[in-house]
Amino acid sequence: MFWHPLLLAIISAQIVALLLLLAGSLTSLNTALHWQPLSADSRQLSLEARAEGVSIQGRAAFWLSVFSAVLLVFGITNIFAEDIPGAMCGTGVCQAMSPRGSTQLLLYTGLLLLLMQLWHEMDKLNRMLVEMPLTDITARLFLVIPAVAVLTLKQTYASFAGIRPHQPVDCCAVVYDQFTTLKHAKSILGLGDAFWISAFIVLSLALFSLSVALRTSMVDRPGIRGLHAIISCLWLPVASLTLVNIFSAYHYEVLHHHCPWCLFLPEHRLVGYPLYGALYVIGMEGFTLFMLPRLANQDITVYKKALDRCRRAANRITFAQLLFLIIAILPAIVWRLHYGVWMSG
Amino acid sequence: MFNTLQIWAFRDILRRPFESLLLAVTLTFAIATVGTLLLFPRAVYDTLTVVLKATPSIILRQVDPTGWRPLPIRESVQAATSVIGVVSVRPRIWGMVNGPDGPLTVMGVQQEGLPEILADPLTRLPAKGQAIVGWGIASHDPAGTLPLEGAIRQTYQVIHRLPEQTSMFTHDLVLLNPLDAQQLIGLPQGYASDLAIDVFHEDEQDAILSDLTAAFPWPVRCVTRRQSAGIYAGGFNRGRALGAITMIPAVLAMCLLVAVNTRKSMGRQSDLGIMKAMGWTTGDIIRLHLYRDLFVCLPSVALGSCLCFFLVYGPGADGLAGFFLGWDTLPPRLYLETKGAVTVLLEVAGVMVAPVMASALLPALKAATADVHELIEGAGRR
Amino acid sequence: MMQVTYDRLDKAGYGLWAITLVTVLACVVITLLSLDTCRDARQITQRAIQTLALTTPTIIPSGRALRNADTVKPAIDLRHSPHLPLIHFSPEDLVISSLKPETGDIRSND
Amino acid sequence: MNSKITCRNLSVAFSGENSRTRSVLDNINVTFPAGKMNIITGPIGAGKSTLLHTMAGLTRPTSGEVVVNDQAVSRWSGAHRDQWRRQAGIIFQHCHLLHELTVLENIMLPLIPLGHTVSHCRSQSIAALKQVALFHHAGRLANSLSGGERQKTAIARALVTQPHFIFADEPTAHMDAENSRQMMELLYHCTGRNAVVIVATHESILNRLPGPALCYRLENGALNHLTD
Repeated sequence: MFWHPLLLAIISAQIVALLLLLAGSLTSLNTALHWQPLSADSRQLSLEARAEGVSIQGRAAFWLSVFSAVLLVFGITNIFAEDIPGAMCGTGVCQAMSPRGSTQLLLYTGLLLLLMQLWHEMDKLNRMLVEMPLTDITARLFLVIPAVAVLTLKQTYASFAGIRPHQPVDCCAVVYDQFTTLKHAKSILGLGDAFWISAFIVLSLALFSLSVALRTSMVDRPGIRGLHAIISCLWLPVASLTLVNIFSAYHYEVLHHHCPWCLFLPEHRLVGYPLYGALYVIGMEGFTLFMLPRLANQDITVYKKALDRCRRAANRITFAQLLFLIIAILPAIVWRLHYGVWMSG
Repeated sequence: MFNTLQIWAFRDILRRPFESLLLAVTLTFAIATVGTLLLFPRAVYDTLTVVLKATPSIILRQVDPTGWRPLPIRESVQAATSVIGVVSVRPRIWGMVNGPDGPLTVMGVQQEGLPEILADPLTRLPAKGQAIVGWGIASHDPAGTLPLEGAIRQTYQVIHRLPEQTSMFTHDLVLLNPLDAQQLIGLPQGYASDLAIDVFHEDEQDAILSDLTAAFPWPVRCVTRRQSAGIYAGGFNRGRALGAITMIPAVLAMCLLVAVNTRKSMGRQSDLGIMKAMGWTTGDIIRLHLYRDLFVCLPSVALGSCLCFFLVYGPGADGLAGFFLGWDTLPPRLYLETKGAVTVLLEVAGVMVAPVMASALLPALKAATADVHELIEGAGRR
Repeated sequence: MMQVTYDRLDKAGYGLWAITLVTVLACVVITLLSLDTCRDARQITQRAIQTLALTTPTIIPSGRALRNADTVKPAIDLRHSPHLPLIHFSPEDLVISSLKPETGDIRSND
Repeated sequence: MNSKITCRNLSVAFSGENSRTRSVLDNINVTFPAGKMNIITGPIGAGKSTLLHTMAGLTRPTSGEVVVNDQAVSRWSGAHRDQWRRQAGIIFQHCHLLHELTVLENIMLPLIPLGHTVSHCRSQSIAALKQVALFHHAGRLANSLSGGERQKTAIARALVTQPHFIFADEPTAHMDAENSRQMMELLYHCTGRNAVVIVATHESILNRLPGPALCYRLENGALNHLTD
């Protein structure tokens, strides 16, 4: 078992969040089953009162989950590596956890945040209006979350329990063993750097244009929202792959060091935080932008508020994308200006 | 600078000043204690991490089924230097012997020159029968002699002490002439305890191990600098985690006290009911209590952190190290590393401040979301 | 002429300034302590380590298993210290013992 | 705009001992207009305070709605209901002052969260205190006041924000005849600025009202309109 005070803080935050979610689940179940907004009978009024309590509990659980996720990333990237012989960054920590355990942990944490973010946005929208017209939908969504929270907590424990602190790891080997030949190192999924750079540029331009269009458009454009969702889904993996496989070389000043976690180290000016933070914002806001109007289309007032929120989401996506592009590409441009060639020739 | 709600929050504290003062004092000392317990090992660890960077890249030892074996110096140096990437190989003669008051680490000094920084106190290397000792080794004999017992029993003349600032590594060290050291430890002539190897590139430490192992005709075991650092870090952080776990009941008890206190003090809950009836929103009430708690917690956190910094990095460090590690003669020189200090602040925030703030806010939140009539009814019954 | 006040909000305002001052002073002390990071001691220690090829810090007394943590496996070596008594190792020894050899309480089994 | 407050099928029941529920208000339908004094009378324990509290948003009805200007405020979610209460001034039967605060601070209480400066809150509260002729006690702690003085303080506190809706529960119970008359005149003055004023009181005061009023009687959970 791996012991660290920060891990205690992560697990305790997750447990408190889960307890809050479980406490709210019963009311959410009742709300999902018996919600009748047109009635003013005692059961409905009692449900309305209790639904407000669930909203507060859910918000507390949301912020606790965000806090624990931030601590988890901070721990994996900057703290836990020092307790594991041979680990220099998050790759070593993930290697110590077993690749499957670490992937599942990150997936569950991401999924939990995604669902909670959507619930949080729906709840905010719901509370803006005096009648709380989205209460039954938010209650149904809320019922899904505790299951994912349980899985996340279980996986957090399982992943860290699997670490043998005295067993050395070799994180550089993990990074360099990904490819057997130089040709292999120069390609991603069998396709060359040129293809991925072109795809990144095209998708970035498309995402940027669509975000600006959604930001400035005064009318509802469901088609553009759908297209935006598709482009976001394509842009995120392409951006991650090009960042790790191509642009990171200019941050590390070493070719073919395809490590995502080293970007979070102080030696590389902690650029991983703004870079992956921007990816997180784009993912979350893109999901909100796509889902929110679909879930809030019952009532015209709430739909209008949802569209306002979508415009703000498009705005945030634009800024996050610009931040990502500046931080990811600037060192490459500086390198090119300084040395007159690209690193890969 | 302060808005009306903030001023009102402080006025609210003045309604029951002694309870707030008591909470502030308790919190200050609790944060100082918890912070010190977490920060001190962290500071020791950070200090070690920094100085360990100066240690040899690899330590190579000969092993057989019973454990370590002495290495023949000439053959092993030859074998190690034949590996590409090895920059320097230094055989070390060291071991543990009995001193007058307990075990000591004896080391044979072999190098020709000493760096300037050490040369000042050490005008010469120990000749036969002489010793240079670390700061923690007291010589009982007024003539400055040190009796040691290993393979032989011998008394040495103490000619110098190692600089006090280096105590972190040299506290219990006795430097002897290599021949004296070999005799005392029981190493045969021409044999060393192990090899200290430096490699060209830091990242090659791990990669070079297989080459090194293959270069020797007998089984060897290598420990890299990174592994050593990991061993210490693991120990310290496990210790800190255990410390944090043992603190949990204390923190919980404190949270309970704070919650009960908060409930009692503002939570004559009718006050909240009256405020809501007078047009205060739930947000206003939460903000009021957040300010109230901040005005008590913020100076407490600052003072508590200041106290724990004073104890760990400041003039209080001597006493603390004496208390924890019995470093009576060793004023430890602990270094502040930003990452370590930030981690401890986060841990203290996670373990102490957040639960205390939560326990103070939860009754307020509960009351703020409750039915106003029920809160005021409570006042009626009072 | 002293102004008559019917509330204690002015007093509360002064109180707020007082706690701000205390907090700022504490932060200043923390900053000052942080600036003094004993860099000279760090350098001289590093030189000593390099010169003498030292590997293990003395935070745990001689003769303890963890004093040379990297030599613990595969077995605690007694060949480097063949004439030492066998150490009875216990966690409380670690906690209460002194680095100072003359006060170090080392219990032996023989 | 002419404000009004309407109770629509309003019922309130409290859970009593042995898990039995006690019905206090039963299916009440009534509209209280602005610009007029509305007086609710009834025997002790008839539910006058409960009706006022339910309309003021201090308690939720068991069923039915309180509608203000066509909005069912009683069903609004917490944050919105908090905002609704800002439009209401409430005078409690038991005054409910904060005892460790001075009289002036008690009157400042509703002004603090509105974002005004301390000096603005202070001057507005002093003006309200002068209205109820209690300025000479401004610096005293609330717990050192007599019953009548406490009620005057509570009235000043309810009126300091000049609310559109005033709910007064036995506002003159501890006052002598002269002070009662003065305070009722003050409430009548509020109807002049088109506020909805609802006063729950004993029947004995009906003969001594300084002006016209709409009178209701609450008995056995039902509210009946008396003559104007």
